[in-house]
Amino acid sequence: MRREQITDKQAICLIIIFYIGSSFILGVDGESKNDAWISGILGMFMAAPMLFMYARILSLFPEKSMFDIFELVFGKTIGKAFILIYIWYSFHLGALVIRNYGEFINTVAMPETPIFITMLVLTVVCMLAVRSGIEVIGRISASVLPILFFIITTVILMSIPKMNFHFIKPILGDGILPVVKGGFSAFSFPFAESVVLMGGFFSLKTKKSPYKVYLIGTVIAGILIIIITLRSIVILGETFTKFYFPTYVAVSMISLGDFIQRIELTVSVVFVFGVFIKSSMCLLVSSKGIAKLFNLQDYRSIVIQVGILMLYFSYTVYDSIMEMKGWAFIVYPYYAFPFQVIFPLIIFMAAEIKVRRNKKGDENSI
Amino acid sequence: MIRKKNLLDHDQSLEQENSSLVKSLEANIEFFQKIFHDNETLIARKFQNKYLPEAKCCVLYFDGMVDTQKLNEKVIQPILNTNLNEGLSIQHLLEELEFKVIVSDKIKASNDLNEMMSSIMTGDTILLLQGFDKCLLISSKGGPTRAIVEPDSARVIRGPKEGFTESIITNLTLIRRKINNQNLKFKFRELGEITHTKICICYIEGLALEEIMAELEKRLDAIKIDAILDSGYIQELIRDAPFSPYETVGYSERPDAIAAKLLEGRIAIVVDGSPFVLTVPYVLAEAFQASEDYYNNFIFASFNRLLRSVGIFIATGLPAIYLAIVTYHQEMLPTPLLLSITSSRQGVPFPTALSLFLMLLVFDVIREAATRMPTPIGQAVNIVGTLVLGQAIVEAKIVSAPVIIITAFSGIMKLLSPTTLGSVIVLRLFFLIMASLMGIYGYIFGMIMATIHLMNVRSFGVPYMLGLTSFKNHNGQDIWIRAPWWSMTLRPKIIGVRNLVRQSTKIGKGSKMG
Amino acid sequence: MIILVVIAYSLLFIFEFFPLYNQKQWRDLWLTMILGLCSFTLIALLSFGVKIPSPAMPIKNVILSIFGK
Amino acid sequence: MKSIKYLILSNMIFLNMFFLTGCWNYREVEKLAVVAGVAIDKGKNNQFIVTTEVIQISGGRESKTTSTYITMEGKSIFDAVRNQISFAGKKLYWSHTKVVIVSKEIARHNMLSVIDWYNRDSETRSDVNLLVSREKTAKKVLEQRALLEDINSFELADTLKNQISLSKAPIKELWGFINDLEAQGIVNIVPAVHLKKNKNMYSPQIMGAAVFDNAKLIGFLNSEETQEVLFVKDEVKGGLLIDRDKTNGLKAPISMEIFKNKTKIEPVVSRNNEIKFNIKVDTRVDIDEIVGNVKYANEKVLKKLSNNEAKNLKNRIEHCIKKVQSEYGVDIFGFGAKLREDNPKVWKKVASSWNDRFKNVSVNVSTKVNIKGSGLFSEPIKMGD
Repeated sequence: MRREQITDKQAICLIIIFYIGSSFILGVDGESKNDAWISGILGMFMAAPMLFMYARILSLFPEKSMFDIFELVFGKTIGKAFILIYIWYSFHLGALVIRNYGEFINTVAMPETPIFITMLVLTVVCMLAVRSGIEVIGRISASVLPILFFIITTVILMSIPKMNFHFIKPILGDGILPVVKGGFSAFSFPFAESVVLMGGFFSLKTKKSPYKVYLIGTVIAGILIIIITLRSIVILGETFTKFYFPTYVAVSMISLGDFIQRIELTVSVVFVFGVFIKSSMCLLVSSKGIAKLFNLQDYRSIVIQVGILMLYFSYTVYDSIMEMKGWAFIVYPYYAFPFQVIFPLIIFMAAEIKVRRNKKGDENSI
Repeated sequence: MIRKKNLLDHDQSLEQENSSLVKSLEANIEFFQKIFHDNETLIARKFQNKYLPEAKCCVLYFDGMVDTQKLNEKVIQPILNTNLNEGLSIQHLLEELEFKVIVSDKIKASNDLNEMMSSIMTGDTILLLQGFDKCLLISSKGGPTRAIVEPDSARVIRGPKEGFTESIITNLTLIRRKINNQNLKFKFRELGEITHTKICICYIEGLALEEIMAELEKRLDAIKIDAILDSGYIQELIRDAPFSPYETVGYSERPDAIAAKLLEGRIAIVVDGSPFVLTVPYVLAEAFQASEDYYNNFIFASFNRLLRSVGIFIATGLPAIYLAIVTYHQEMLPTPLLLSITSSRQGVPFPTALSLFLMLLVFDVIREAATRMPTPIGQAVNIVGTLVLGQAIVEAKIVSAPVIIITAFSGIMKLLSPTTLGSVIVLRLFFLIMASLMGIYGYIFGMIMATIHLMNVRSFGVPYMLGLTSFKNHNGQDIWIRAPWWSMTLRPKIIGVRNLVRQSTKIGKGSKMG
Repeated sequence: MIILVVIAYSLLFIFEFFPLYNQKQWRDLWLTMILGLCSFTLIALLSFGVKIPSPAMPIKNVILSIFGK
Repeated sequence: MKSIKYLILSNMIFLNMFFLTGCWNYREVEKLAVVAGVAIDKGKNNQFIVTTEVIQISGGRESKTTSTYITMEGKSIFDAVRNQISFAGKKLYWSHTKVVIVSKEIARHNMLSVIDWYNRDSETRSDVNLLVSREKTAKKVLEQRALLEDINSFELADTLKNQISLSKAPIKELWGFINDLEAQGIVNIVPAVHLKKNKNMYSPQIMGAAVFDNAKLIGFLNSEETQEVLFVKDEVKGGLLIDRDKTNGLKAPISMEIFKNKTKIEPVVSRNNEIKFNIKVDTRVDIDEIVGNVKYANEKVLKKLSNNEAKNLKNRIEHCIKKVQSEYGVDIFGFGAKLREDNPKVWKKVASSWNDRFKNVSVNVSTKVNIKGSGLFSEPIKMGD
């Protein structure tokens, strides 16, 4: 089979949309109130070493995905255990993202439509995309990102009259602790979630690409997220943490003249695209993982079944939106910590050792 | 199927019985008349030379296929009047006629039956001579052809006003006149088991990609069809993504457009009998390009092009967006607009979704009727359709006025780019269904699905969406806008990869700037 | 509801399993079958109104007990 | 090829859904009963009376927009709103509502009971204008016929929007009310509406403001005071300054139109933790109406006038602050919030006792009035003897 390949530009676009997907609408965290933007910056910096680590692992084994690396580094048995762990994580993450989207649509737009239907439509589209492969997802990201940028900047410009900059003050009014907590929250959602992409970025062009992609993508997405958080703060004040979907509410405040108002639907365009890319990536990675686990030739034959399972799982995972919000901000950071930090750390160390030893071995043999 | 088989059998039996000519003139004439029995357009004119009565000749041709004036003056008259007695040997009469008597640019002695058949059927004349088992094939193609006129399918205000005709040779001439270069190659082949239609693959050596060429020849070889009546047959037989509503093979009626595409490294396929010349590979962006773009001021041209692409976007999306907003997201509407739409919908029995479906259908019906009808009736259909029906439908409160406006708007927008017409109609319906299910989110998902589909489509290995996402030198300059000529120094990447340089940068720019 | 589910799954069966069968990819076919069976059981249970326990709450409890929040 | 199959498959599923279950949120516009405005009153037995102004459209060639009123009781606001279905037959549509009028009585009791549903529901929009009725019931205000528009609520919303060239009432959108309610060191003022007789009929007039202590109404400010409060809060964008120019010896009042105003509040914390506020008001005005014979083209005269005006304004503002401090004792100016923004440490210490401290916090007002023009005339109109 032809090797699938995505360009660095496409990968960067992909990672940006991956980040801004659900964090755009859910907001980065709820604890630090009007200092949430500082938390965002903090989260970004906290994530930086992790991202370096992910990129390093990927660049040690070019053209290999996360799952191939596990087997290479740990051998069959332990490798399979790791594969299983990350299948679970990406599967779960995908389900959560789909659920976020379902709750969003159900709450703000279509309360009477069953949440299952809205999620089904998203899942079907994701299945289509994943079956088309990473190349198509990458190209869609690259073609959609300019539109999203356009929407975001236009909406920000239009919301300038509604901004009250004194809402930012006092900076660090409640001390540093909530901000650090918020930073941790922002670290785990969305920045370190990009650990999932290690399963998808098997097709980057060069050895240097993972660094470039992770770095540039994270910086751009981070800046965007911080700007959006700031925007929500200066429009809504401290109450913005009370909303489930602060960005949406903030944009709904915009009214220019009599005609340009109630434009919050444009924001949901951004959200829908983001969620689509994010859950597609999760679906892709978990299907690839399962394919690797059972030594299938191609992951495409199981995409539909995995997608359907993901849909059912996301349907049963929460009972209500209250539960979702609590989970997303309180439990999730702790739950995701092993997947985002501990396991990658183990893999990283093992991989380094393995590569060094291999090199030595090669030198000796020569 | 049965008919085809019989014909083939017939051909075979002919070849087996007497596959060559004999020396008797009468027998030969009879032989031909037997082959074309019951075909009274076959004319066999017998005559002999004034001075040499042994030189009995006969010309065989199909009535209407030949240029009779040419035949009379350049073939029959010289043979009749020339003194064949002088210094001519009867043994070599055929060669003498070929070389000294007949005034024709293309003449050939032959005794190959297949060759004879194909030439007489394409309008050449067969000259039979008493005592020879060979004949002369004299080029005399003629008969009625259409004049070169401005094509209806792509009119321009500025630019060359000639279009292809049904004659393949004329078409090739038109292309050849645009590109005076020895690297312009024409490769002929015949397709169609019954019709033996001539087609010509036309490309510029050194520009066209060999992989695409090979792929094209492979696909053409695979065609086994009894008839090719128009290039549309071939278009559908060689295309990628056969189920897609999008065209993956381009076509044009304009020699200048085809020449421009050849110069970008594409390959053209000219089909005899069709004024539409095909080009491969074809990408989506070409649907928004019109040849006039390249002759007008680039700012104006860019504006037109943006208009076209936005127009297609609106044509596909507008009904769906309207439906979504009016039936799902009423909060999006400004209050006065909401009130006016409400007032226009008072007393209308059909739901908005249904009335939109119906009106789109009606618009297409009117369009179809007006296209097929003769012009005066077509105009009447238009007037009845648009004015009377539209007005009356609103008056009678069957459909609300905004729906009519939306339909008309989307209907006009879709005509901005005629090549995408089919896909726009299909896509519009698909979006409408999606929007009626899930509102604006349905529309967005429909868009994503369409995009995924477009991303998957390739035309001869070239991604269909090529260039639509890039704004850089090679690909993006000629997509959403038409960059000024002095800045388009490179051909589009991938298609024109073999020789990227279109113009030497400095000279081009310098001359413009200076 | 269950009728819809059955229709959907039979469509899936036609579009999904037959190509695999024709291509003789037995491994893929088996895996798909098993996954399909799982998902079918799930949706059937859901459509009959059986509540399927979510792993979210146990995870939450475990984490809260560890970090004692 | 494959993708087409799945396209067909998914479409078939969609179509099945379409035909079998219908579309859930699909609703035609004419089936909506669009609510333009709502008035909330207190009924008997702790019940709420909700009156909605619903737009009625008669279609046809000359469509006409009128409104009708639905009044209904309920145990809670939402209950009352839903009960209206039993009356109207249609579900009310709240996304285009422009004003919410709350009666005095309810505001005195607790505003939260009113605004929570409105803010929580996803169909209602929280950028609706909030008004407090000075009349006995809010219903009465809502049910008056509008003067210029077809629909009373829309006229009220327009009035509020054009308030910027009057500056005699604040503008408060619902989410702003909640924001200020939650914020520390500031309380709400909400525009007040009352009825005024005009040509044999009563019309609603928006003037003055209602002062809240947390979510409870504690009193009203008249239009003059409201303007002064707005000056302090830096919310003046237009309006008039009217005064007598005593220094130049004019008897008739002189009107000046405000073009631009900038107010700065600076909290000053001294060593011994005493908190003072410096308020700097900088206004740009234009003379628009003079009766009298003074030439203002003269620089000296002009300066005198502007100084006098500044002094007047200062007096007014100081008086207003005093009055608010003594009469209401709540921080409608947002001094506390300002202190919190600039000096969160000090604020933390005083936050709990801010209301008491506010009553005798000292304020230093400095005003500046710049006169930039005098309309189209450069000289006063003279009577020819």
